[in-house]
Amino acid sequence: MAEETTIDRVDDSEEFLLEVKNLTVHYVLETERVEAVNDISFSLKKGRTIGLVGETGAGKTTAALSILNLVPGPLGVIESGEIVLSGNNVLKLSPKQLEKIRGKDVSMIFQDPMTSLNPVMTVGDQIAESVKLHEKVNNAAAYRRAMEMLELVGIPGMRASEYPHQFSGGMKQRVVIAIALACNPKLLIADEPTTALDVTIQAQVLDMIGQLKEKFGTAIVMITHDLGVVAEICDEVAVMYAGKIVESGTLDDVFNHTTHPYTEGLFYSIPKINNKKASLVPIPGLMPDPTKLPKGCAFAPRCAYAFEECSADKLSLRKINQTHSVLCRAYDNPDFHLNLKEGHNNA
Amino acid sequence: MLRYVLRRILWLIPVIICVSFIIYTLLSLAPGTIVDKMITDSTTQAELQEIMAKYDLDKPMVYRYAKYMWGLLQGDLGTSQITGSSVWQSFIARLPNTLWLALASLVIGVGLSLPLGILAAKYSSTIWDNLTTGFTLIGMSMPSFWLGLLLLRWFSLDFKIFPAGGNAGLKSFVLPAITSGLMLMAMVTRQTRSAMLEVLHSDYLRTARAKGVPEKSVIRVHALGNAWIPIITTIGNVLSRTLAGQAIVESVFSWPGIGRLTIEAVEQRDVTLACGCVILTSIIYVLLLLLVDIMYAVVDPRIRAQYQGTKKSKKAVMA
Amino acid sequence: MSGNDAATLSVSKRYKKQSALGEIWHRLKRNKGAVMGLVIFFIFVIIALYSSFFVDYNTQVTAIDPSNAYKPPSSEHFFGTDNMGRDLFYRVLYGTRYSLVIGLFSVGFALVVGIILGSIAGFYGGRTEDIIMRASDILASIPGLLLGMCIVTVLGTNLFNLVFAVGVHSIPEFIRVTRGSVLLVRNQEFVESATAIGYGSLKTLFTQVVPNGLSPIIVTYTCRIGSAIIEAASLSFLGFGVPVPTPEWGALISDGRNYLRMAPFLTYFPGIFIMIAVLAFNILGDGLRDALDPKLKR
Amino acid sequence: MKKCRKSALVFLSLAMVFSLLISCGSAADSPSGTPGTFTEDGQLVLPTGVEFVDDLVVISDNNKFSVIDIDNPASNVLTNRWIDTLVYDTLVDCVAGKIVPSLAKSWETADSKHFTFKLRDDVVFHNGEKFTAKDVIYSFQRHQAAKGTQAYDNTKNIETMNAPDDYTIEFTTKDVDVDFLMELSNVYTSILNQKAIDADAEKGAWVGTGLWKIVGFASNDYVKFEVNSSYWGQATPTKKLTLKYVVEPSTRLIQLQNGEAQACFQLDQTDYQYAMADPAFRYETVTVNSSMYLAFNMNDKITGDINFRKAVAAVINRADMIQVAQAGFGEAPTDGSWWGIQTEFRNTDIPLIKQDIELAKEYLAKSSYKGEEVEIVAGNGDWVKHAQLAQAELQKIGVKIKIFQTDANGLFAYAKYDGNQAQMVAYVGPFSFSASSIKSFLYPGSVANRASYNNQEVAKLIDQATVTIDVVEREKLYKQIQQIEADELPFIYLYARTTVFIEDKNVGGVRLSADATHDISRIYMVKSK
Repeated sequence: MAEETTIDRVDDSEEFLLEVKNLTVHYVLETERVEAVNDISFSLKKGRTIGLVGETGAGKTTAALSILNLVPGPLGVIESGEIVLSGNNVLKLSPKQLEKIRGKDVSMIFQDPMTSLNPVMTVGDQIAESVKLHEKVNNAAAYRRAMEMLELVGIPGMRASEYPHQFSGGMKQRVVIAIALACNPKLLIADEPTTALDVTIQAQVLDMIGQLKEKFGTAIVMITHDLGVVAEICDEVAVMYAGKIVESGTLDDVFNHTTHPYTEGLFYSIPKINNKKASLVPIPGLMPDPTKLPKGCAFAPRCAYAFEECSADKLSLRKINQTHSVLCRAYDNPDFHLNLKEGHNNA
Repeated sequence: MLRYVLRRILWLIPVIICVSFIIYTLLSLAPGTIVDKMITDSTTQAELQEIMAKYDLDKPMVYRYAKYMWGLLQGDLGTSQITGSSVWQSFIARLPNTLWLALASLVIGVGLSLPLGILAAKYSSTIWDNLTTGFTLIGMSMPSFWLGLLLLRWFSLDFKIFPAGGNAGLKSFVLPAITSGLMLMAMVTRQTRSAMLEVLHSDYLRTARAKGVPEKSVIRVHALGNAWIPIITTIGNVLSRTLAGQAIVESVFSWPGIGRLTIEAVEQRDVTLACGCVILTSIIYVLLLLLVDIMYAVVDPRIRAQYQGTKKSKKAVMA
Repeated sequence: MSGNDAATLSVSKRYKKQSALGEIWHRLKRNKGAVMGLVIFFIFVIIALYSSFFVDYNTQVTAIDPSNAYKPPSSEHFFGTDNMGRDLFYRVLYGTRYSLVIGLFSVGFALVVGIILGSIAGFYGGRTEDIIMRASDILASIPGLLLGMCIVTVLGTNLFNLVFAVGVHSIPEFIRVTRGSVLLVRNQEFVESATAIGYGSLKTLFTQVVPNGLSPIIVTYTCRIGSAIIEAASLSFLGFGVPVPTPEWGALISDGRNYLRMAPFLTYFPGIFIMIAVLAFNILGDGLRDALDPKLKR
Repeated sequence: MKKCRKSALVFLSLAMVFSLLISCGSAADSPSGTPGTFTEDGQLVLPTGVEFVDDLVVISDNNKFSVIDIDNPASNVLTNRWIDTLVYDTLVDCVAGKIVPSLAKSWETADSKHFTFKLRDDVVFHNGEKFTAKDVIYSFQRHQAAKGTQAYDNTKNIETMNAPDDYTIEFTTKDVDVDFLMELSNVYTSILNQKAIDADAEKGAWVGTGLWKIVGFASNDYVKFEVNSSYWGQATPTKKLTLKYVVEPSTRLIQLQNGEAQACFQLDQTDYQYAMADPAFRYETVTVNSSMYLAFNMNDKITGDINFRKAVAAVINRADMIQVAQAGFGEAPTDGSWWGIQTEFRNTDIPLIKQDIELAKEYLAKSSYKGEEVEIVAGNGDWVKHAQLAQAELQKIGVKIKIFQTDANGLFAYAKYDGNQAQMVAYVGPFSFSASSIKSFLYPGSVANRASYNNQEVAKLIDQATVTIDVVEREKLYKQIQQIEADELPFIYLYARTTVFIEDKNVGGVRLSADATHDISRIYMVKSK
């Protein structure tokens, strides 16, 4: 088990709030191993928002859960890597210490609001529970705090004594957000918060997350497969494919100077407002089977630019500039470029 | 909520009437009457007729039933034809024994099965889980009287730990409570396990953990809180079967309860006592099921909302 | 004995496409418990058949020979002998048929009555539904054992009355289950299409609605058999069961209980057989529940 | 066994009465003699220099006692007799067949029709009321009104009663009754208290003058007694007594061994051998005067045929029945008479039909039986076992038997005198010593006549016997009745059950009697060191 590291509160200097280094997480079943996350690294400063983008099954949720060390039970095993959250390696903390930071330093919003709330507890109690856990306050104060949080997310405070089944989907997601932000955490992990909502509610929720970000300076790890959401709210982007980060950088780097063929494929597969006639070019083939990942670049079989070296097992991250890096052998030869035009995607 | 409970209690009246009709006719049709066993060997036919007249046995069954029902409607359960004491008195005299035993088997049944079920769900598909499943299957299949005899043989005959019968203090509760509680325990453990399995995979537990709630209270508060509904349903069903099975346990352990009183009344053809006992047992039955329904509302807010009608939710919509 | 069971299966065969039945069998095979339950059930059927042809009722089952009473289990008498010197092994074997018959037929009787009343209640609804459901609630509120006792006291102690007494108590449950599944199936399109092409309401009910609602009923049937066997054994334990020489398992235990001290095996063996039989039906019921209604599974 | 002869007895008792008076007066301490035994006149000899246990628990037999009231027909149960002997007293007592004084100090009768009793003046009821002749009259009138009870049977013969003063009572019986004193000694003619009964109908009947007071009663469960400190007769060291009913026979010995009870009237027969082998216990056995019988329906086509009945008689194996039903605790008869083994005037020179398969086949061949199925009605418990054994034996000579098992109520309804649906009945006969009690079985129209036996000559003889004062003449009549009965064989006498009373080895003071009116009022237990 991790050696006992005391939680030291790092002051919020230019230091990174969250550093994920070489994180690898596999699900060990009886007959096979699902390699969900393979050696990903990214870091996030205080108040910044990073978007983890990728198709379903790319390992986004697993990565997010490992930040809270919540990878489910006996199957999920964090093979290697470090997750440093304001100075502490989350993976080495004891359960007691983990319980202290969850909800306080880092908290999480989940995808499906319909099942994320405890049906037999009032909404107010569920928020107050988090407050009582992390702050020495009596029940009344905690309950008042819960009503304040509800007002904050646009729900009348009086409804704190109602039960989840009396709220609509959008309202429920607001409650989940209220729970997550109850103790004003430094880092918020949002696992596809708007996927289950319809478009109008989606915009309200994103808008609210943006305001809260401004108000509390909360750093956000936004997990989504919707590039529109990324463009809307994220400062930095990391594109994941088959458990690896194939391209990461600032919003401008990835959107306007796309380097990785998979990212290009993603952009091709979303309709353009200003170019209605353009036909969509879906990426051929399917996501690789996580239990039998090919050697070298996992995207090679589907990549238009692939050549033999791509399948070689040695594959290292190439830094294009200070903030932009890509995992692709094609750039070994200097004048390689994608046929996607620069700056096509004005943010 | 009160309106619903009242309606269910009012529902008792047709139950009483129908149950009394069924049991009264059944017992009156049974061969042999109460008088046959009472008379001495040297009673003459004339004297026999006179005694029959005393118990209205010479009149048609319909007359006796009408007289009995007339008394019943005035809330008088009549007097036992044998002891002459009122049915209500003899029932109340024996009721505490049965209730205490039922309570003891409930404590054993539910008390032990909750932790067992939770552990089995938490460490599912481990040795513990298989053991529990095996134990519950056997517990469900074991006839209670056979178990009673075995316990009697081993624990009061061979090891002389527990008394062999009668209601003499706390120690004499143990064996009968285990006998009548085992079926309850087996069924409730199975249900707890399956309910908890379902709940453990639910998302709101993950939300709770993400809030930093310690694992212990994640299970106790959040998981169990939601698992209660199916558990209570099973307790309701099996409790009615356990109460019925009391008669058996009381016979094996010479326990002076209602079950035995009813059996003796039926054997002695004491129609008013038997009828009274069955009616009162059915009433306890119906009240028990009502209690289980009320427990639903206590445990599950969604059901509680149905009872409170639309008053509350209307206000919320307007706000 | 298992005629009734086969009848239920054949009913579903006629109305369900072959693949559906094959599919249920396929899923049932995968469930270890269900297979074990079926195997034990067939072993008991074989025992019952064997004992009715090869075990002579007069010489081996009821022949009284007080001289060799209370012999402990030995190679000669596998389960030992009872107070009248009769071989317990043959009596238990012979008793198998009674428990099977009681289990299958009493619940079978309740199944038939329950389906008829339940489907009528579910299908027609309104007044008839209320009456039927209220009546079944009343019947359900009388404790099973007491009702059984009264019935046997009136009709006298023989196998048929015991089957009836145990069966009566399971009727309310079948009514409820049938009504539930009929309500579920009733408003599905294919039922409307049946009435559209001119099926009378009764015809629709029994040709379309009921067969498709069969799975929960079959599950309830199998699970109730176990408790029916126990209830029958309890009744004969209290002296309200089968007449004296019949070696029904409950009666065997009831006789054996007086010899707990010197001949405990007289109580152990019949009890073990009851337990195994009930166990078989319980796990078979579970297996059937998983196989028939995946969404019902734990 | 001694018999109560009328005339010799009367003069003897008169002489004895005066000697007893002196001894009763000083009845405070117990007479000398071997401890635990009873003297001639029913006084218990207590062990000296020992401490006694205060609270004793006794387990009753298989009978349930649902009500305690002599005049309630529902209390015709054996267990109620034991409760009555504890709580009430009778005018006279019968110890070892001899009439001894009890509430009545002395009595005289010249013609067995007019009786005068001198009553004790120092007796008090449990509720503090003084005992006077008025109580005797009230009690007897209440008995005479209680149709269907033994009390009614014992007192219906009394024509007039009057009490010239508080301590004298005179009776005149309708016709000469030789057994009147015997009937008065029976516990059923106990003395109740009018004031108590008027005050509380249910519990009033519990008040008596006996050694024990009822302080608690739960129907079919237990009766709790406390010693009556102001008792007129010999006191007992035991303070509290509980009589309890244990449903499950197999648990009775376990309760004894666990110390939950100190004595038990009837263990499960199979447990006798263990109890006897256990050094902590002592047992007393008495062969009960009752007769386990098989009765034939005389009006039925098959069983009405004497040869069929003789065939059945020749097939019965009494040793097997005693072994299977009573685990060997029973006494087979040595003669062919059908009466209780200890009933007076038993005719012992009637030959017994022993088991002889060939003879049985001969009788069967002569009978009109052609292979039909014959039904035996049997009550639960021992009687069903008799039926099963009879079935097995009769199978050997080709008679097919069907057993209809039912509880007592069902049996009585099924095998009534008129409209007897049963072909054969397996049940038990009366317990009483007096020959007159046999009348209820052989007399046409009597309820207990399960054989629907209708023999006018026997009826005439019975009527004549009950009024013959001369003992020798009466004996001749009763023996003649037995001979006719043996020839026609409506009943077959199987065996007499032997009751085994198990008690802790330190317990004593229990008086067992053949007619099962056991008396545990003097029960005591020495504290073991």
